[in-house]
Amino acid sequence: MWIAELPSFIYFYLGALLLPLLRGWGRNLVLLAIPLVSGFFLWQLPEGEHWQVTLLGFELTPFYTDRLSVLFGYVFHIAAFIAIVYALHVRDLLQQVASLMYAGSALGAVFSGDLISLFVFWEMLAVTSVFLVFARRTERAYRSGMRYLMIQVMSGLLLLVGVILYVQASGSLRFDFIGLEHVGTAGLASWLIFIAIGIKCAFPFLHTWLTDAYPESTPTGTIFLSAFTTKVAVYALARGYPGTELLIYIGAVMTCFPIFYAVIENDLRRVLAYSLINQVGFMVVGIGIGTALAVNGAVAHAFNDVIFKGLLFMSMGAVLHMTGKINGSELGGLYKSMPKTTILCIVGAASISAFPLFSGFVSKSMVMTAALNNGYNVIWLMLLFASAGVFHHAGIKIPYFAFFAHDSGIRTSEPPTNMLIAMTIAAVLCVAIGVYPEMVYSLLPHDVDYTPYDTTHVLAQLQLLFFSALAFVWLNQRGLYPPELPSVNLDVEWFYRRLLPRLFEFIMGLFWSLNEVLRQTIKRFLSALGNHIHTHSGPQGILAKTWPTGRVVFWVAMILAAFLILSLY
Amino acid sequence: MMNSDSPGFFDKPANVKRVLRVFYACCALLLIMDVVIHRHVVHPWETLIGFYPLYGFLGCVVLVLLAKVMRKVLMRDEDFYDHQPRVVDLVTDKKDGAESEASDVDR
Amino acid sequence: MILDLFNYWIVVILMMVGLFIIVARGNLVKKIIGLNIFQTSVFVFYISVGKVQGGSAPILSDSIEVYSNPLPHVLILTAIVVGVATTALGLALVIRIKEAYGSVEEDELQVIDNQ
Amino acid sequence: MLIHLPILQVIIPLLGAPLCLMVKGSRFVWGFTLLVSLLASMISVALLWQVEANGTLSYALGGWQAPIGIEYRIDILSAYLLLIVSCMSTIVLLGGYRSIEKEIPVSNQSYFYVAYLLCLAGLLGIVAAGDAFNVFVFLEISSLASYILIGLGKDRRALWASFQYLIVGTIGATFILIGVGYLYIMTGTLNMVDLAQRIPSVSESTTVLVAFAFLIVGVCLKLAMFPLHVWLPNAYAFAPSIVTAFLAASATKVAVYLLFRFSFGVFGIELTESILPLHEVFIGLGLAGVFAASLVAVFQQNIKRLFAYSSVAQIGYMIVGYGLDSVAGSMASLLHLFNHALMKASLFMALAAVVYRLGSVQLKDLAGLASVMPWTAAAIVIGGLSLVGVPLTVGFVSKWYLVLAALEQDLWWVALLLVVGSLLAIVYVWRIVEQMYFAPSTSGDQSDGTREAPIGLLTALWILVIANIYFGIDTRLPVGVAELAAEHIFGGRL
Repeated sequence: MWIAELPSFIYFYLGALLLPLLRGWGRNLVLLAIPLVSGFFLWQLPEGEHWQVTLLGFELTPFYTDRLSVLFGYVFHIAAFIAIVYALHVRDLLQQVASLMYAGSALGAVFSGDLISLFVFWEMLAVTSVFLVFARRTERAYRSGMRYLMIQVMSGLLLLVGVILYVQASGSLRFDFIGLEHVGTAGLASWLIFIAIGIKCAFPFLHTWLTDAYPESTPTGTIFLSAFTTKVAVYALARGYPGTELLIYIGAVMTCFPIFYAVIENDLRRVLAYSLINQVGFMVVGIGIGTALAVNGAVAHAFNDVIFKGLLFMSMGAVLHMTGKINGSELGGLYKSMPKTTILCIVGAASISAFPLFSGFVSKSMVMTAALNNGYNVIWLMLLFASAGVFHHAGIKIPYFAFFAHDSGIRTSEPPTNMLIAMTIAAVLCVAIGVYPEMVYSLLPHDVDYTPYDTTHVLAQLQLLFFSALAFVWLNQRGLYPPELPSVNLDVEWFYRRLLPRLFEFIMGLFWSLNEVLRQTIKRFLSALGNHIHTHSGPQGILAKTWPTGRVVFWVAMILAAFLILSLY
Repeated sequence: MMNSDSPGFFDKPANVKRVLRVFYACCALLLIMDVVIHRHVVHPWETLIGFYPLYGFLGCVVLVLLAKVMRKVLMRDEDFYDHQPRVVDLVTDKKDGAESEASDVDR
Repeated sequence: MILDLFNYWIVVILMMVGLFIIVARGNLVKKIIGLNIFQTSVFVFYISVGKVQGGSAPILSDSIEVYSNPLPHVLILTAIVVGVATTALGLALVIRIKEAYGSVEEDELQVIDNQ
Repeated sequence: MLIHLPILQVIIPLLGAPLCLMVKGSRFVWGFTLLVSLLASMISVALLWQVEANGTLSYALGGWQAPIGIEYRIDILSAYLLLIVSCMSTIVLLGGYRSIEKEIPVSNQSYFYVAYLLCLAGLLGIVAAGDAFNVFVFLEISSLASYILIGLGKDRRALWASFQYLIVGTIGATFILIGVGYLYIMTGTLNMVDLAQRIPSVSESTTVLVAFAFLIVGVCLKLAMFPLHVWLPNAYAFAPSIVTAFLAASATKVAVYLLFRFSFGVFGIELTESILPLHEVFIGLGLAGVFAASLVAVFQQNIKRLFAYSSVAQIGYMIVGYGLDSVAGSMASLLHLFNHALMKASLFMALAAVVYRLGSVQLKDLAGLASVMPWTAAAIVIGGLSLVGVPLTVGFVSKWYLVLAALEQDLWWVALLLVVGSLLAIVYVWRIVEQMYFAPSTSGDQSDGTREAPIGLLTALWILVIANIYFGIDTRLPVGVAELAAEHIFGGRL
């Protein structure tokens, strides 16, 4: 295997190993070079299996490329590069190493040709990304990170069990179409894998790790986080479960419910986290429909989403970096001191809202058209509603409350040049893809026979967007728009952040009041057990002390006797 | 670069009004185009004049109003999750709580 | 009947005596003596096994028909050498222990070590 | 020349031993010993290669054919063990020079190397011999040499540990001698292949069962199976560091070999299985060993003693594999034998480095070690991970196969306990890691001149550490050979 055929994750992992040895410019150079070099080699590489190893008797294919995975490979390289540029001013080894490892793990996951490699990178994704949350180095971020890690590891465990059962039932390690139609063990396995992917994909009720942890990460860490985990899950769905009808409904719910939360959420990065779920919903719907057009649309949307969602997170990160504030209630009027950031943010907002000539439009419309063509009318209406809603919260609310609205009195300046450069790259890509959609279309897994720019589409989309903007203006002028308030909005996480502890507390309280004796007994028992172990195994315990020779020999004789008796009778 | 102390473009109500007027004009134009331009449709509703504008407008109004209702149910203090009685206090013997090894499950 | 197997009885008695000394006596030298007795019992066992009733020493001669089995005797020569080596080494260790601890009584060693 | 390899394997270290006395200068003696050990390991590689290619080798000593003459018999199992023992000895010696120089007085160094080579010769002899009595003789040669080696420890408790080991070890060896005697009475032969053929015809006899009992108990004493392990912790803890590394990697392994050889090879599977609850007993004792010894290890303050107890626990795993009484179990056990040799050798070598610099192996003295001896500390971490059985280390591979073997027989509770037992290893390994990486250095500043271990020691140490990882990933060699050996011993094709 020549160096150009190394799996992409190797470059990232090696780079992460190299970082601690370097300082200053050297480190930045390595950081920048890795996605470029790795991306270049990926671009040069033909499709197929590039690396096979045998581990514990399993034939593993940790590096397998085809059109689907290569597309994700490209966008991950782009995202990694942009995010690295954005984070270039950061002098935190922990974040730098974690982000490289994280990006590498995402690449490893999408290039896994077999389920075991997929599992390994699945867990690596969880373990490496959590450090980007911890890196905020606040108590709040730490707790959030722990919750995030627990849920992610749970996803990994489900995947592991699913994979083991699936491999046992099907006899193949290959990561290929799985579907939910199996029966028996394979059926259970396919469901377990489905749920594992669903957790990472932020399915409804399984989504709270995302809205919980992403906004708690560092300004730069969130950029990495937003790019990889959910997209890896989308990739896994696109490979394992295309055409699964259930996904259409799940996806439709995912597009709709987060926008309600986004409207009333105060933390602007959390607003973006909710809109991330909403965007992933479009992809999930596309995969669920499963036709060539729909899957193309889903995958293309994933590609675009990485870039424009990254751009939005970057602009909010810049605001947080410069002002130290991120709540809509505390911001406003920043367009005066951060005009460039404002414009870049608006480009991102236009992209996510799917304005014609911006990247969101060329991919989202594919999914919508596919839903319509296949007769999913209700779903189509939900998606349409969600599109309007996206514009509402991500397209208008984010720029409006951060940069316009009432003047908060904050006076700051533009963010560091590297941040601006990163945002500019992303913005240019957003516009470029919007103008020349063939750039992305040529990469898609299925052949593309779709033109986004016809009058019908453009007009319909513009009408939808302008009139939802009109709704915003109208509501705002009438004072009906909910003001930004410092608050926490209850979500499913309430179950494990409030109900579960409270329940536990209640039960423990019951124990406390009703049966102190029981607790004392348990306590006494535990300490007795501890003492017991200690007396026997502790340094002065019978098991650990040096025995006199005589006793040793005596027991030898006894054991011989026991042995003789056992063997004779 | 704008001087940060001078009033910004949007600080003048006249400017805001002007922007809004342009915006309203755009909306009207788009609505008229619906009549003018012939379009191919898949779903019967799409033929209705003003379907997209109406759907976009109503959708958003409903979205915001529903969200406001939701807020009544869901909104809590910002530090809602931060102030919980630590379970450790309940698990441990309050008399010698400091020495207990019970784990803080809430963490 | 019992007397027929008296060599085995001797072996068993010697073995028990040896083991008992090792178990019951704290003095390291006595332990080595016990070990020796224990090993000797095995030597006796081997030698008596090799003896054929009425057999002569296994030296080739025309006049002799029955020979004792020489192999166990040869084996046990080796075992004796091993035993001697063990004894010597054991005693050497006892001397060193005496120098280091000032005692060859096991319970005293135990006390010194646990201090 | 090639056909004489089986005898050369044993005779070279045996003859090399007295020659050590003639070499002057500690560096030269060391070099000579290393050379001899290196020769032995080269021969063992050649032997393994030959056996894999041509099947079992038989060598008639002095031209007297078996079963009359003494036979040296190298089958795949023996070749595997020869490779482990000789290679471990070479690597340990390679890194051991500075440590030996520091821990053994100059006047005793020649004698040390004599004893070392004798011990090596004895261990190789046990494995190579095809004759039950020769096994006893070589066992005593290696044992006597190891009493000497242990007694050379600086701590005076080494003397007492050595003495205890001498008493117990001699009793164990004598038990084996008795067992061999009984077998000779019943079959009239000492050759193990011959024994295996003749025993089935007399297997009804009580004498054979008694022989079995004596042999197994004797061997279990030597391999420090759980209730018979008492001699081991002190012997390992107070012996010179290099000796501990060598013995931990080889002596108990050879005893495990004997257990397999006698019970499956000589007595045969049918007889061994017919002796009633034996296998349940071994599984039980093995698990008891895992738990009892691990628990003790958790509380130990002396790290050498801690790892000695961990050795007892790891031997428990091998005993469980043996007790499973199947090809898969035996294979896991034999695989663990190799892997455990790797991990314990690396851990004890690392401790040798620690002793060399700090002069102490008390847990509290390790505080902040990672900052002064990063390479050594990292080696301990990797060795410890291997001990725990973290994937991508050798420890994982053998435990994986062991669990599989247990599951194969639906003994899921055994599998579960094996895994839980590994968790205990996490506890005691973590205590060390915590102390090395997170505890503040006790010496205040690092002005006391403590620094990284000498380069020779580090080289050998890291060869072992890398082997720990390499064989954890590329498992073909050990798994392949262990599988062959297990099938060989279990198929009764001696």
